[in-house]
Amino acid sequence: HHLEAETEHLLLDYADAQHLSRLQEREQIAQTLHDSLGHELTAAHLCVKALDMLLEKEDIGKAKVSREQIEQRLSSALTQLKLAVRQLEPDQKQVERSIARLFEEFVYPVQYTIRGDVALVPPALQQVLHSAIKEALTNVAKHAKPTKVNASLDCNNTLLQLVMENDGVMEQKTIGTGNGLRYLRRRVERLGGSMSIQKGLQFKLLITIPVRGEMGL
Amino acid sequence: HHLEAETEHLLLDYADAQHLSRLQEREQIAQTLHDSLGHELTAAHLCVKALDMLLEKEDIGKAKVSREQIEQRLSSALTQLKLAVRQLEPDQKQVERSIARLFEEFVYPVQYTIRGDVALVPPALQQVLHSAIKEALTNVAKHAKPTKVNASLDCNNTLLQLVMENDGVMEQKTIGTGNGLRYLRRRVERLGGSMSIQKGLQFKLLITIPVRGEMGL
Amino acid sequence: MKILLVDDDALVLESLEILLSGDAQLQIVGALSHGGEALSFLEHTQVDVILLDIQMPVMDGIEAAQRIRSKYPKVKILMLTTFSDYRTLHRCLEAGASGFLLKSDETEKQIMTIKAVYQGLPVISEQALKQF
Ligand SMILES: Nc1ncnc2c1ncn2[C@@H]1O[C@H](COP(=O)(O)OP(=O)(O)OP(=O)(O)O)[C@@H](O)[C@H]1O
Ligand SMILES: Nc1ncnc2c1ncn2[C@@H]1O[C@H](COP(=O)(O)OP(=O)(O)OP(=O)(O)O)[C@@H](O)[C@H]1O
Ligand SMILES: [K+]
Ligand SMILES: [Mg+2]
Ligand SMILES: [Mg+2]
Ligand SMILES: [Mg+2]
Repeated sequence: HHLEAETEHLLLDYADAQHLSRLQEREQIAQTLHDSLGHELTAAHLCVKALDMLLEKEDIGKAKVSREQIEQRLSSALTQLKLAVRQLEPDQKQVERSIARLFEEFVYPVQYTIRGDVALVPPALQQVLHSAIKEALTNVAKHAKPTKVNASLDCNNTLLQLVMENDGVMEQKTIGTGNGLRYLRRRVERLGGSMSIQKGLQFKLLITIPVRGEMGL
Repeated sequence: HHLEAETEHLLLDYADAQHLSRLQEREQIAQTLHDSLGHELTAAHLCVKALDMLLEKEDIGKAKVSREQIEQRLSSALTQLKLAVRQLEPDQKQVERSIARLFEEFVYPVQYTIRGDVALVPPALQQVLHSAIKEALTNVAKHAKPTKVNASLDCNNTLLQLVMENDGVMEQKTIGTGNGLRYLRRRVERLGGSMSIQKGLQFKLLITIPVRGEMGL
Repeated sequence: MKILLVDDDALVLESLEILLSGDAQLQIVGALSHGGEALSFLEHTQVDVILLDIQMPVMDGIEAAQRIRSKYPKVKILMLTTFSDYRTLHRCLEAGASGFLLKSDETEKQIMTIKAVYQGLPVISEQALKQF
């Protein structure tokens, strides 16, 4: 249970890191917005105020030049806003792609299917899902010489289910010394889910987590 | 070195969690920007185009009204951008407050001083600093029955220094079984810093990390 | 009083020049596009207050402020900002600026700030800093 302490320790730290990372990301975006959009808008705004003087003097020629400049700045500001928003919005498919990539870049070929829309799963579940797949694949590489690896992921309104299976289980001298699965189980259970393992000629990992929030109602 | 593996494992997972948290934060900000700022800017842009017609017709009276409207839209857009940026920026005092709170909410009274401006320290250092204080305080609670706990934090242009000291060190059967300090040392050294520990009647932890980037030049 | 404008955006320069010249007491003696030009300009022309943009190529506002402060300690420096973050503002004050001029502020308010700084009045309080 010394290990338990160590893990607990890191898990706490984990939450802090997530929080601080958010703060840092926000700070960076703020900087970009300030520098690009803020600059264009401020210039346009100053020019609109100066235009007032020109109209007072009925200097139509200069007023036209000034208006033209304002239009250009606003076009540019709009383009930059669009860009900023697009950059900020995570691509809907990003989560699914990053999961697909885990399977595709694995050292052994993985036969996988993804049903439902992973992007609609609440963020906390996406995080655990990602960790679960990484752990499971790392385990396959460490503890098996597989001829087949199967993975199936189902996301629907109420349930998230991950099944991963492989053959070629290697014999081991030491058993139960690892922590990956124990640590994973703890995270799954914190979200009200369950995890089961079957070990024989095949190794099978099954994770089920209820979906609440944005997706389930 | 089994523990090493466990820690390494969690550290990797850690990075994933940080990344995903960032993605989630961005999505929310994007929505806000799109809705509030986008609307004002588009309206101002349309109005600037209409102003072109008025200037062509040399209708100074209507041109003045139109210009006034553009100015209002741009002021409002700037205010909204400013708000967005300010919301994104971590509150200057937030870091210092969260550190002060660690000390103040500790089970034993802590005599602490903070010199310099923690908010000016680069984010990566802030993260480690926060973890370091948490670990040090947890250790005091676990391994000592202190009559005094002193902490001093110094931030200047070149160096970040944390000193924490307590008396009441308890005798221990097992020694060197913990990982908190080892894990902390690793993070400190990754940032080019150093950590030293003195154990006798008093327990003293000293962490020094060089400050680069925005603050030092 | 003699005012020098420094900003790499020509539109900002032109607009500020039009707006600030509206006040009879302010005389715009130059409109330049970076810190290096400002330093050369100061060698031959007397200036009371410099309005200095922060982000500029060649020599940015922070560096320019430091150099002007050490070489021409009597010249007052106001940094021109969009709305800046805490760290930037802190660096500007450290570099020797007396305060800030928000580019988006009302012209009257900008003119008041310039006059105040010219008279040596404090224009940046802790309170004002918190408002950014
Ligand atoms: N895909 C698999 N194929 C065969 N055996 C597995 C597989 N996954 C896990 N095991 C067995 O289950 C044990 C526990 O796995 P766990 O992930 O908890 O620990 P570990 O991988 O040994 O170490 P750690 O994950 O802490 O680095 C392994 O030691 C191994 O015996
Ligand atoms: N403030 C302290 N007062 C007295 N002894 C301490 C103090 N901090 C650390 N120690 C001693 O140093 C050892 C190592 O500390 P470390 O934080 O690395 O491990 P731990 O606290 O025992 O376990 P872990 O942090 O992994 O949960 C402790 O076991 C304890 O003997
Ligand atoms: K600026
Ligand atoms: Mg494992
Ligand atoms: Mg400890
Ligand atoms: Mg500029």
